[in-house]
Amino acid sequence: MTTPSTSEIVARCKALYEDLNFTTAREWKAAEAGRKVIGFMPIYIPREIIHAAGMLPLGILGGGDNLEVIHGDAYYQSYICRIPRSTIELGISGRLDFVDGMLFPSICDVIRNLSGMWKTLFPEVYSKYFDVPQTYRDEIGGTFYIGEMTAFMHDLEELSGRKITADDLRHSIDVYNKNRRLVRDLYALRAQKPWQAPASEAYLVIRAGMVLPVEEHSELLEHYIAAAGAEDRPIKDNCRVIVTGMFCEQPPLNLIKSLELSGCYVVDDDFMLVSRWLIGDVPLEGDPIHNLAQAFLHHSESTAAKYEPDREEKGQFLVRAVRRTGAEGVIFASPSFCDPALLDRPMQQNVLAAADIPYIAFKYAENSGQMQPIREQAGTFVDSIKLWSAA
Amino acid sequence: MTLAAGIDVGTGVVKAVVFRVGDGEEDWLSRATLRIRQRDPMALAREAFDQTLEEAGVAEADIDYVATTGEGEAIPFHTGHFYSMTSHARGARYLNPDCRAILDCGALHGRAIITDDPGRVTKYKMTSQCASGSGQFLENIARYLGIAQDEIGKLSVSADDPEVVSSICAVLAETDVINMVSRGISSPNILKGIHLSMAIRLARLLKAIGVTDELIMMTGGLARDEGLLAAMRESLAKMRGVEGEITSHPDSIYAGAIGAALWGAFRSEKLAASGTLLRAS
Amino acid sequence: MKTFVGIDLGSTTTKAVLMDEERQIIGRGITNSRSNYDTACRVAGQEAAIDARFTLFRREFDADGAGQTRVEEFLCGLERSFRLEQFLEQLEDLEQTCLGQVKGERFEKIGDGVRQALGEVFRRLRAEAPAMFAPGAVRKSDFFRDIAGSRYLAVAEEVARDAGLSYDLLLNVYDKSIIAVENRPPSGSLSDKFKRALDRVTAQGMEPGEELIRRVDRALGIELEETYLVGTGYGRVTLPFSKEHIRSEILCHGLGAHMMYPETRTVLDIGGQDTKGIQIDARGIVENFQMNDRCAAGCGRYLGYIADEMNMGVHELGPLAMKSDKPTRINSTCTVFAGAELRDRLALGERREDILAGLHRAIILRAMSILSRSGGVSDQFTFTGGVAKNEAAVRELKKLVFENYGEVTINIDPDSIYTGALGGAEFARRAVEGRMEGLNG
Amino acid sequence: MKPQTIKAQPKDAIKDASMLKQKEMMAKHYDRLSDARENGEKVASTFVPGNLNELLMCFDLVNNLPEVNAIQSGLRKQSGAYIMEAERAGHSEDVCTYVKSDIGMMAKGNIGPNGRKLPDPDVLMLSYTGCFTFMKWFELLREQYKCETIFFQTPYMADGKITPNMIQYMVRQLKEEVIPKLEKVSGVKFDLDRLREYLGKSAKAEDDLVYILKSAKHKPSPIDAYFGGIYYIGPIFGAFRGTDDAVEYYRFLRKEVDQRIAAGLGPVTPDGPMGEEKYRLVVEGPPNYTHFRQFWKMFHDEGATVVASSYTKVGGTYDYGFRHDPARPLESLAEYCLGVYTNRSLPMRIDMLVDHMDEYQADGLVINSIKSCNSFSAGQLLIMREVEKRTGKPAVFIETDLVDPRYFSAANVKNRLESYFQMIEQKRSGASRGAAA
Ligand SMILES: Nc1ncnc2c1ncn2[C@@H]1O[C@H](COP(=O)(O)OP(=O)(O)O)[C@@H](O)[C@H]1O
Ligand SMILES: Nc1ncnc2c1ncn2[C@@H]1O[C@H](COP(=O)(O)OP(=O)(O)O)[C@@H](O)[C@H]1O
Ligand code: SF4
Ligand code: SF4
Ligand code: SF4
Repeated sequence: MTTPSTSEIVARCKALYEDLNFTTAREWKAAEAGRKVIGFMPIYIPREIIHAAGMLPLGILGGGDNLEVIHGDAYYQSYICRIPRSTIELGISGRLDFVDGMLFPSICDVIRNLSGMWKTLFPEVYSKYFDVPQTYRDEIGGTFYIGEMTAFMHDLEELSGRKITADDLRHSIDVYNKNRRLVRDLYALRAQKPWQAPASEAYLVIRAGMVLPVEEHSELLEHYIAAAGAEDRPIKDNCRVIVTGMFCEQPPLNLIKSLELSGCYVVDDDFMLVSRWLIGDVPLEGDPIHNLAQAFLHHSESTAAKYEPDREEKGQFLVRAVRRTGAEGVIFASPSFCDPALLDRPMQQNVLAAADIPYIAFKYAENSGQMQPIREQAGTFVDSIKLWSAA
Repeated sequence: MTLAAGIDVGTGVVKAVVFRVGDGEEDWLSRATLRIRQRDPMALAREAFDQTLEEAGVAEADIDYVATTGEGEAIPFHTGHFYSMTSHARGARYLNPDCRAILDCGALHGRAIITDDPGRVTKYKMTSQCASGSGQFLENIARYLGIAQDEIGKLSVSADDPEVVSSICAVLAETDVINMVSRGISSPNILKGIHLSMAIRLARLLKAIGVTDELIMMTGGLARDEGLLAAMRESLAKMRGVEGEITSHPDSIYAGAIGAALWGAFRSEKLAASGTLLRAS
Repeated sequence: MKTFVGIDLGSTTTKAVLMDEERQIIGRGITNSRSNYDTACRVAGQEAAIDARFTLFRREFDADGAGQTRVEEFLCGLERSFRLEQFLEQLEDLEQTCLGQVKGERFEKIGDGVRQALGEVFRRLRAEAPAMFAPGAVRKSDFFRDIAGSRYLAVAEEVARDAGLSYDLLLNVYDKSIIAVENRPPSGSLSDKFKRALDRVTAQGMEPGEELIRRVDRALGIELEETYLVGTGYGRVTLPFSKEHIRSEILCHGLGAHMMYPETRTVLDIGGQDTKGIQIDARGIVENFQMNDRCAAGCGRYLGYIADEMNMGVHELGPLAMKSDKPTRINSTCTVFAGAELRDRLALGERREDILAGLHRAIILRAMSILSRSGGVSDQFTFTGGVAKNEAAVRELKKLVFENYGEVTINIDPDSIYTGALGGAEFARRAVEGRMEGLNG
Repeated sequence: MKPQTIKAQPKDAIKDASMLKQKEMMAKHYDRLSDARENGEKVASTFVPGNLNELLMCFDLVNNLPEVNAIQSGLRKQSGAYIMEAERAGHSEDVCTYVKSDIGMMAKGNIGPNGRKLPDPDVLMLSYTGCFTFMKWFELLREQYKCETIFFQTPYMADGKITPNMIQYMVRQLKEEVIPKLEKVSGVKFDLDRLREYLGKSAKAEDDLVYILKSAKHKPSPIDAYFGGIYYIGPIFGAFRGTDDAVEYYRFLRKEVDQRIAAGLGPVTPDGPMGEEKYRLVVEGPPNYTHFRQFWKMFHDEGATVVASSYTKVGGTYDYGFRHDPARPLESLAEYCLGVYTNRSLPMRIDMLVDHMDEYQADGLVINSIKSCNSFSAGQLLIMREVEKRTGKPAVFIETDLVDPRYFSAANVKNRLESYFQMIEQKRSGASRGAAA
């Protein structure tokens, strides 16, 4: 069998991205009696537990710019971000009728309240607000988190009717360790040679992991990395930037393309953090739940949705990312009305300013149609870096 | 000697200029403006370009660099594209070398830019989302009041008791204005009120990017509007922290095109020096 | 006779309905709301009263049913002639006002030329007026501002070119005058205008005969007593009425829709600046309602901006959009950026009709959200307001209602723009009947 | 039309004795804050939901509530300028205006309602209950004050119940993080008996508060449980819970209410006593503070009294049975935090409003949706639907902001309220005719 070309892989991922009916997940479920699908929203969920229960974790990231939202607006005022309303639309329009459970991670009040709305609207479906500790001492936050994960595991056992063994979990951790390694490889490739793996492609490839079984997605990643790495693509006179703030509501694909069009090479971002939340491999030996908790408490990504106990550390992760990837600037792109991203932004900007790293900021919505202002701002940013860094 | 053309495709007006640059001289050879009003901006860009070529007496082939700005990214015959804020900043510096902050007021967007002494854009911000307080809005209201564009400024300056428009939405603001007419508020006071509410927004933009005592230059179509200029002065005077003076220039509408042409010439020389001058396809 | 008046002071148009004691609508009147609310109310009321005269004429003849076609022909002729008379009268006013503008330093040198040009423009306008009111003629709008405006622009362009004058200058003179003219309620006595209209009909060879004249006179003699008036609408707080004479527009729309279609349970009203979704019960009582928030995106004015941008009349948008079979996907319904989006898309080479169809869909999508917020769509569903006249909007609405709520009867009345005023008139009638609010008969 | 050019000077607001007493208490507290440095007292900043006042008192810390400062700025019409100041400093126009009002106030010299400078806090007690924004708010304050920040997380009551894991987590945090750090900052040793004593006083005041809230069941209701309620909850939500002052205030207030009940009187509003009680309403959501009096008047003018509201539960759900309990001091603090209104799941909030509608025999529900506040606002439209469905009573949805004057459109709010009252009226007369026929 020949390995597929980048354009073939990207085309497949694009089709998955555009499919608002989640056909592949439906097919996966239909393929064997008793299979179950658990939906989850951003930002992080231990997918290993769902996998260990023999279920498919399905990432629900809103409706994008192709979904016509008719009922969703009936549940949300105009000053609330878009992702919950398009998610409600997906639910009400029956596009999620095959989903056996929904998880609402602790990211902000909007998603938190959505968990209760889901219970009210779809009382027959299992749904859970997945609370995580914001304190990171083992005996305090750790104990609580283990308690929450264990309760969740019992819920899934009840749902599936079978026990989850420690070995099941270990196997799942192993599978996800591999997936995370590949995702990291892809990010490394892009940081090194952004022209080989443009952001708009990398985005689609990683996003495919939200709907595919993890094993299949790992294979896809392998193929893409190999194919993209081997391809000979022209190098453009672009600037290297990091994009941050997009960890929950997703930007339209056109926005990512517009950034590239206006002269940016995106070398790091915070799209779909769930796929690289845990840094490094989770150990396989020992108690798996304990290991997951340890990884969560001590080896996980920083983001606006997390409390930073150490004032000195606030925002430093961005500076480190800039140094690591050789970025020339940072673009804060946040969803309109996104409290976590927007409240955090001034603090992160101060840190960047202190480190003499240029940045700009703008807002978007998942269904933004007009890219002209965004191109203009990003373009000016690039112009100013380019015209003067050369001089 | 480098010949460079700058074409600024705006949302309201297409502007084009031709410059000859070299030996420390920047000669402005020709200029053209065409209002878009329901016409195809791309075709108008060509037309404006042709007009400037003719006026400058040069052939298209002689132009070393055709630089576009504004919404001109898709123009087939350009050499390179610069984004509006880059070009406006450069154009403003050409028109008034002392300015350090630039306020571009166009048909739909306002842009505030701040530059350092060497002319480098350091910070900028543009208005977004809502269109109340845009040039277009002012134009609509003026039409409704039966006032020609070139009269707006003069009338506004003569206002004695301006009535501020409060609505955040242009559509609702229109109703506000209609209400004012029916309450017998005079046109100068209405226009001045609109100018003031625009000025407050624009002043906020300036403050947001950290303008303090820099000389501020207005560019774009609305910079010609003396009423807006006066309103800007008033609202800056009230805003603590922004102390700089604000000025305009009769040719300010060309700032974007000028900046594009000058940057084009700069790039062209640099690229020629490094031997990589390509015509962008 | 006793009449009950409902006035709906909308953000774009002001509507009046005159009702008799039998709950029959005897007259409807409409005018532009822009400018002066007082005048708008007065004009709309007057228009309704004129319309009522024609109803009375018809009643006068219906009684014995003799010579129907001839009478109908005569009445239509009379109405057209009457409208023409009104038009000419306002045109005359406009001309005088325009001429009055020609003064001051701006006109010092060119004043005479401008005056001559204006004379020429109005001569041509007058000359073409009768054709506009000929049998079967279609007018761009019913408002003086729109008809006179569009013709003035066209004629002035020619005249300016011939006379070597600036077209902008003539436009400016017009822009300045039209507000003043609009803000003056039509002067002159009604019966004089009727008389002149009668003369015109006679001159056209339609000899009315004595009997006809006698009956017309008799109908003209009936006094229309304004027994009670209720005002509603966007501008109701500014209405020159006291509180007992004012009802919320939501209640009026609900009741009005109920009177037109008693089985109505859901009402959608899309006006100039607001979109309302209303649920009513079997008695026309409002159960729930939702309106758009402070953002005016996706309302009637949105179409107005688009029409301006495309240099078309609002009436022409629908038919053009109907030609599309694959609407462009448009997400932003910000009224002001609509023009920018339109230009963007045109520049990308998309077809005008597809973009327009997309814009219509966007409006209806927003309305669907508001409906959903108010409690969805139940049978029967009535669509009212200015935008209900737009066939492309109606097409999208029908599609979306079917997709989301299944088979539902959708009522759209050509006079649906009067729904709020009709509800107001009924509230007026009830007020006199001694029951403030509540169920009807 | 009548041009509204003649603006009558607003009459002085009419206040009853309890309001004056409360005002006095507040003034004293602000003075104590201003004098803290001089008097050698240390200051802790914290939030209303999850306010651990009794605990802070154990360490002799003076409680400063940034939220209450924001309210005060709103009432005194200064918040607009503060918010703008914060936006100029780079804060987005989209985020919570409470935060921005507070940040802007600091930027402008941190002048409190008494016209004097408020002290920098010695400790930020970040009690993270019911609102994600709190976390960012205190991270922002920490940047400013660079002082010790204690984080105390309350898990969300998503499934409508308190699990042992939650209580354990919170008690552990209190024991191992919060208390040791407070000891360090204040230099005062923790004394459990002292806490018990304060908790006992809290419970006493809470009993009277509940009595007052429930008095709204009378017809006419002697209190307004939203506009007036905001005054009533002030001491117990703020720096007074656990003090003798609070016990006394609520006893006083209770007497005042009893007198009104006996006289068959309605509440006192700033524009005079309530006339005939035409509508009884339940209100969900915080009020608008920048136009507080005007907003209240819109209800007063129509004869509408609020008989229950959810906002008066953000600092504790005492009418649902919760009392601070000296017998289980730390557990009861945890339960208190878990139970505050915004920490309750959406289904719980719906149940509560439905109960209020029945219990207080309300004619309808008013939802005042606050642009700033995701914690309250996200989901309110569903709440509205469900309450309508379950009670059969109509609801109305209005949109304003807590302290951002730009988002209060009087005409818009009035239009909706007016339509709403007319609708209730129309329904009533329809129903009575239906019954008569
Ligand atoms: N002669 C003029 N006097 C006053 N305003 C003008 C004039 N010409 C253009 N404008 C205004 O300037 C705007 C166009 O400005 P411009 O900077 O060209 O904007 P854009 O680049 O967005 O097209 C128009 O909306 C119009 O209102
Ligand atoms: N034939 C038509 N086609 C499309 N839109 C129309 C038509 N007639 C009127 N409209 C729209 O209807 C709106 C006015 O509706 P109306 O119900 O009178 O509003 P309001 O009550 O706010 O004045 C106008 O903004 C216009 O865009
Ligand atoms: S986009 Fe931001 S505010 Fe909206 S749900 Fe996601 S994190 Fe919350
Ligand atoms: S408020 Fe008005 S200008 Fe702003 S988005 Fe809405 S329609 Fe557009
Ligand atoms: S979001 Fe709401 S609960 Fe949170 S701080 Fe702001 S106003 Fe308070």
